[in-house]
Amino acid sequence: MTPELHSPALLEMRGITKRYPGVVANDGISLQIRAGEIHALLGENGAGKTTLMNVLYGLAAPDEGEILMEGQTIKIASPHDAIERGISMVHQHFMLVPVLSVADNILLGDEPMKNLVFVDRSVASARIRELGASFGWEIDPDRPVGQLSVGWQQRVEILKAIYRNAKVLVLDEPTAVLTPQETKEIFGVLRRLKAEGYAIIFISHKLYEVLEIADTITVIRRGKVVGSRQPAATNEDDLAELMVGREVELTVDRGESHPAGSMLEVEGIFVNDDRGREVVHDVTFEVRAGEIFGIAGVAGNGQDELVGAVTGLRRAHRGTIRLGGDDVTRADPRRLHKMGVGFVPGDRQRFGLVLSFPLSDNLVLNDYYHPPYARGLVRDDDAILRGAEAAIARYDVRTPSATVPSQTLSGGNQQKLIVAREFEGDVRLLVLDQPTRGLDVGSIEFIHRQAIARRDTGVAILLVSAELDEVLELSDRIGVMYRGRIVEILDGRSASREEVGLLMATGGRSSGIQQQIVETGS
Amino acid sequence: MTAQTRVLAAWQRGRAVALVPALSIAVALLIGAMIMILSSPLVSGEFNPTLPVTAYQAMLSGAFGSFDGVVRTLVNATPLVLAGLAVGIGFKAGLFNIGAQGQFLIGALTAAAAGLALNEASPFVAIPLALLAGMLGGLLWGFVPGALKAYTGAHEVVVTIMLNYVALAVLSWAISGPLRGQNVTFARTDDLVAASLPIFLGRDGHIGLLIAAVSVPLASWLLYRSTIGFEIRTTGANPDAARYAGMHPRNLIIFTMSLCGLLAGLAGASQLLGEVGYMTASFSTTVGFDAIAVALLGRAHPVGILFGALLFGAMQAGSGNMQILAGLPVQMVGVLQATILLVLTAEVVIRRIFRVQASGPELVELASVSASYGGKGTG
Amino acid sequence: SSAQIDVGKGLCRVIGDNAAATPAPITASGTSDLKIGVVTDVGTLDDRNFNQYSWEGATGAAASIGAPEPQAIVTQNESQYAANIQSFVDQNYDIIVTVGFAIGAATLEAATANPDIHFIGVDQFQANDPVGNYESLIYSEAQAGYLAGIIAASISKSGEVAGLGGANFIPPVVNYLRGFQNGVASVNADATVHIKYVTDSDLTLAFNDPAGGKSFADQFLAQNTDVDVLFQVAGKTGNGMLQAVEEAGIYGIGVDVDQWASTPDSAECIVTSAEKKLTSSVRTAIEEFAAGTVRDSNQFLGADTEMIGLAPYYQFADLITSEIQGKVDTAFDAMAGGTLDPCAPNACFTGDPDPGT
Amino acid sequence: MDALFDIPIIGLVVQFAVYLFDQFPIVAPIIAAAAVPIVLGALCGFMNERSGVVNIGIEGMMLLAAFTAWWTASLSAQLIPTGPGPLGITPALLIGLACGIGAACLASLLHAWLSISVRADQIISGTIINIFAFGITGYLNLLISQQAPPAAGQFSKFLLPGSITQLPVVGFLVKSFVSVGPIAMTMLIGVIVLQVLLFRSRWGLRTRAVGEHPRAAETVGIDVVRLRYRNVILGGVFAGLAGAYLTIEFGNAFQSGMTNGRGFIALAALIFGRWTPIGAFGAAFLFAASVGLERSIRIAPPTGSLGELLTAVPGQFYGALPYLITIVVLAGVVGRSIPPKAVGLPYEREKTGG
Ligand SMILES: Nc1ncnc2c1ncn2[C@@H]1O[C@H](COP(=O)(O)OP(=O)(O)OP(=O)(O)O)[C@@H](O)[C@H]1O
Ligand SMILES: Nc1ncnc2c1ncn2[C@@H]1O[C@H](COP(=O)(O)OP(=O)(O)OP(=O)(O)O)[C@@H](O)[C@H]1O
Ligand SMILES: [Mg+2]
Ligand SMILES: [Mg+2]
Repeated sequence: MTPELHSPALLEMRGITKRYPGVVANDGISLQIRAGEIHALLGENGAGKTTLMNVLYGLAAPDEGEILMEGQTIKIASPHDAIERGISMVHQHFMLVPVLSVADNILLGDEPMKNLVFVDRSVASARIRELGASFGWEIDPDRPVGQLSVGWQQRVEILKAIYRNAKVLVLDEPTAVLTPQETKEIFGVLRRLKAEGYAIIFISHKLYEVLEIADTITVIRRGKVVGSRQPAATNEDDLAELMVGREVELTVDRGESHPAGSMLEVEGIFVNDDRGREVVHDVTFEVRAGEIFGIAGVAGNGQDELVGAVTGLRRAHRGTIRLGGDDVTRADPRRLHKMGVGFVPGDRQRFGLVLSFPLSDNLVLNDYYHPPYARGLVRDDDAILRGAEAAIARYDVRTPSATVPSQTLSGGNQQKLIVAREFEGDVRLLVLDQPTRGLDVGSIEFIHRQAIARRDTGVAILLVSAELDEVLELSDRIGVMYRGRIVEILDGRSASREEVGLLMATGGRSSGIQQQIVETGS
Repeated sequence: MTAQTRVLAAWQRGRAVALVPALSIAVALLIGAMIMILSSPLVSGEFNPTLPVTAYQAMLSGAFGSFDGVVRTLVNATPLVLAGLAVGIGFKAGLFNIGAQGQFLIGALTAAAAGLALNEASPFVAIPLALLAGMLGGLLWGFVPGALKAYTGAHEVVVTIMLNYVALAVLSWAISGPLRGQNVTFARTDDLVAASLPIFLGRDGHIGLLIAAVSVPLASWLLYRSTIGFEIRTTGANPDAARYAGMHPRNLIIFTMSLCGLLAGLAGASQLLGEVGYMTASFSTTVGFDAIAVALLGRAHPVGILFGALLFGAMQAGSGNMQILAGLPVQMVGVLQATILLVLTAEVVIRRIFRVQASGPELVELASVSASYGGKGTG
Repeated sequence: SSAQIDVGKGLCRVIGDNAAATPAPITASGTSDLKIGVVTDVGTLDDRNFNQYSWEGATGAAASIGAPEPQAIVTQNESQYAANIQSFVDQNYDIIVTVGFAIGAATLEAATANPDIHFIGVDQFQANDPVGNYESLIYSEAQAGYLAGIIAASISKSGEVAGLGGANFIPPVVNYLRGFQNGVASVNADATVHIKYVTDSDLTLAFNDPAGGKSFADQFLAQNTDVDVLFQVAGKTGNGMLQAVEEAGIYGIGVDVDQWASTPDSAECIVTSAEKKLTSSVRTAIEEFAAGTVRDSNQFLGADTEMIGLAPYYQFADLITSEIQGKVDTAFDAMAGGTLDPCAPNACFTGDPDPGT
Repeated sequence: MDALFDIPIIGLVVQFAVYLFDQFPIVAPIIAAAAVPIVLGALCGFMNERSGVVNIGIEGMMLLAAFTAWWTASLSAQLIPTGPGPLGITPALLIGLACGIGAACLASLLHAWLSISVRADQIISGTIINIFAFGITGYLNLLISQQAPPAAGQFSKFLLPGSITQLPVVGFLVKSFVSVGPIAMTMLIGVIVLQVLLFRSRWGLRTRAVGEHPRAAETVGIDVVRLRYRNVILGGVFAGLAGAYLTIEFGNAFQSGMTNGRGFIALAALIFGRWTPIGAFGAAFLFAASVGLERSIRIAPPTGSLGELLTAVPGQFYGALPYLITIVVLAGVVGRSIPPKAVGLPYEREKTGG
């Protein structure tokens, strides 16, 4: 399995340095990848992994250093050059054009032509179907990508990378949005590609994944390589310490919960998505004060719409939602906020922040209109600033000041900013939608601790996450969502990964054959 | 902090803000000078390298050379400030109000209508009511595209362009029909007597000037100190976040467009009541379009808009002298305005030429303008 | 006679070796230090209309009295009238010509405030006590239109003619067209006269949109296929109408000035133009003032002073028979003598928008 | 039929339908001719905005082209006096056309530089072009009017035998779209070709990708900056054609400010037509047809009770009609037009998505 350690490197990066204003994102990084090797990169948020890959892919010009392929120095000034050299990349954020079809997304940039002008879609579609089939994926090349679930979008990304006959395949956090089952499936694909002689660079924050799939693990901290490990010779704690530079508690101790009366009652609600299709059907559950109720599910199974209904961004067209006994089915976000609902949205940059506004304004985004931040129609800038400075200190938001635009913050700090805003005050219910998506272990630890602390003060917490581990770690009870329904509610302490994973993937506990029936039956 | 360091700090801040615009205007005037010199054979039949000197001197003396000239500059700037705010505040909410022109006309019309109805009344009644009527007229003309955008998604750019033309029709209908004067030889109203704005400064400094002057700090206050302004800016920068934060982007869009209309309507009312004194069916103006340039020149900030309006107002005030003394066609003013805007826009180039450091992330101010034209629309 | 051009109805004719009468070069009759300024109406100086011809009158006068070259300020919107006049006052100008009826109020005000300056208002009228230093020029467009109507009725084969105007609320436009209608009726009581206006509201469309004018006339001619003479009163918009006339191969009649000369691109079809002698009236007013003549404050300019009339016929000279010319001359004399009212039976501008016919 | 006319309300509707049916074939070619510059302007906007660059400078680009085409054609007609060939083509007109297109492309280059390289606000950039074009063409036109060259003439229509243009039912279509001048033909071809290319060609695919998600396009090796530059400058060709159409095909003279808002109407048509060539074409035609209807009611109002009703309405209402129709259709039928996602956003290569 393991490739010859002394076989010559297919790709080598030597002394790569990349500086951004105020940050040295890569500081003399060197890396060697052999054909038939899966090389994992590990590092905290902002460690410089993506930057390094962007340098390799021609998206960022390095300030120093060189790249060699098969021993030859090569120049990569643009993605075009990289593709020419046989380097393909699955990016950390989807690089798919939602309005274009699967086929168009895949062949974009490398279009088969007929009559010199027209894109030959029939040839491409056939090839895509064939390629998909070889991985066991049934792909409809004509579907607009925007209509696919994230899991399928990720598969399209992988097909897109492979379609170009690459030699080097870079995958930047490809599993962040996948279910365990999907991750397994992707790992199968990677192993096959490895066997076919691809050199694969794999980036992930999930230590056990890295340990499972990688042949070599390189850890980067603050732009520098701090160590390299063989999976056999290391473990999660070791890797985490290497990444963060200190000991990390990988699982926060959730302690005992002491649930009281019911806080949120959701009763038989039905919700439509933006296009008017009903995607939440007859969902019923309750969240008690002082407990964390987790909703597990593959992204795109109606969680967004469910959260929308609970937080007032959407209307449930049937059913009722009660908060502390009051009917809030038709309440708007303002009213809910007043009633003590805090909400950490799944898409933090779209909903949670106004990126061009200073931190201070973002911290009062939903409290700007009442004392102490405003008197009548007049904002009290001093109070806002004082409040902001206090919150920044309390939640350890790393920023030069409270007045810089929030777009200058790192992702983890942006999330802490939102947490600082939503967790404060007289909160009775917290809705946490994907609260740690894309964050590193340190930030995750911080946010998990805060959530448990709030639970212990008697707040009801509704946690929605595609991250199965997160749900398992934190929840007192777990509802599994599948195709718009909560198919089962389990006890958080006794549920197993496999059990929940299977429910997420199939909506049932039975084997694959029945799964087929469920799928075709709906 | 001692007084001295405070003055120094203020000077440095002022320098940081004003240096690049000042350099830009200088460069633009140089470019304009080149155009004048190159075209001088067409102006005077011979090559005349001193034409720009004559022209700029004439312009300056017209705009600032006398007390009356200065007042004229201020009077010209008055409707530009108000209409500029009507465009600029729209920008802040992510709305591109090309309709200031129509709102201006309707505001002038409704002010005229009210003024005529109150011609016998005391000025203390007539003036406020006529101004109010102008604001309400403009408000209506802003409300319509706002409401259509909020509830049907109709793009405000299209609707406001169309409403500009509709305004002309309404104006002509009203003036040649119900509002036509008694003893007039063509389609115009009678003179507005009671509602005409008193002159308090020089030859033609009417009190509309004060209204414009007050509107700048008011707009600043509204945008940056009030909670509504915060909502407006949030809606403009990120409508999804606004909804999330419990604001009501639809209502805000309607509110902001109405407010913009109100301001442009007030501009029309003030110009009509303060400068013209009667309304004609052909009441012609370019204020609404100049306002777009002024708002962009001022980066959609009220204080910037004030300066932009003063610049345009001064150029207008000086343009008469430029035509008389340099014999240059009036269109040269447009060429100069475009050049100034161009050089200010390409300020990176100016910074590079003169090695001036950027003072901070100030471009953020406008970032949402053209963005909101496109995919970032509100739902 | 000149060759016909085989386009549309085939009524247009090759221009041949006709040449517009080149005005004699003006020789100065002395020197003068009068400073002359022109404040135009909203628009441009090259509008081939009021602004331009008033301006040319001023330059002509300056040349003939030996005064310095006049200057013009082009008004860009209505609120600037007073300020623009003031600019000349501030520069100590002696004669200020203001153009257009809309600037009348501002002119009157400035004249009252500056008794030492002589004001000449083109197309203006002082209803109340006239001011001594303000001479307003009022033209009888209806008379010119009447003459054009006589020609139109006489040369039309179908008996269906049209007068297209820019906007129906602008007095001179309506006066021209109603005079035209009456002129047609005086020759052929059974003739059909269409009077249509491009717009009721938008002055840009009315006078400044040649492409729109061409579209409008195209459509008019498509929907009224029998019309074979078209008289247009619509500034630059009218220039577009003349192009439509040319494509339709019918007779066109120009307005204000000799459009055969001013819009040479359509000259093949222009039989004549209903002229209002802006240039010479402005020039005369200035020359008379320079000579010290005191004139009435309201100058009514019409057939009696030969300030209206028809332009030459050029290649169509033989189309206008002596019989037709006789009718024209008779009407001209009658109007000069005050015995013929061009505004009857159809009234001229009354203040209300003209609905057309 | 007359019996139908007398039914209350429905009778009026029937009369109106008959009126439209009568007049439309007569007016259609004129509507088509009036729509040409609007469609061409919209195609300019299309090229820009589909690749992510807002263009509100269409008006100015058209005006520049109108002036330049007319002026250079006139100047070269004096140098190369030749009789017109087929379609009225002369070397002078071709030179004029080329220069007009060149001028619009230069303006587009400025727009591209400001929007793409300087990353200025794209609305400012368009505004600059509008103000500048209005100023400089008015300025030069006035200065040269003292020694104005005679016009160079104009392109003429492709003349078909009357038996074809007089065909019942389709004759007016032929007259509207086939029996037209060379620039008008280009318009129709442009619409069809661009519509097909947008959805079927490599260029179209890449353009859409760049307008929606430039970073994704870049990651598959597409040079976003180059594609945007190319499209914006090519867009100038259409603005150039639109301007030249006004001065050397539809008409033969230039007047200051003569585009009279057609560039803005074109922008509206583009948005209205949901950023597709066919949609913009439809929107421009709807607009031109509304103008045609307005004029028709002025020129040849219907008779009977409908006519009485229509003439009772103040004329200004008809003046506003085309604009009102646009608003009503946009708000009532079309609703939200979804722009290309990245339109208006300057693209920075080395920017990570947070
Ligand atoms: N275009 C840029 N401009 C300025 N700074 C940048 C830019 N791109 C990256 N950085 C900075 O470089 C550093 C490395 O970022 P990078 O995205 O490579 O981190 P990463 O290891 O991929 O983190 P994550 O796990 O969050 O994906 C960060 O501090 C980041 O803020
Ligand atoms: N685009 C940017 N513009 C300006 N400053 C930036 C930018 N990106 C990052 N920074 C600065 O770099 C600092 C480090 O950001 P970075 O993304 O490296 O943090 P990080 O290590 O990823 O943190 P986290 O783990 O919370 O994501 C930020 O606090 C910010 O001040
Ligand atoms: Mg980060
Ligand atoms: Mg990364």
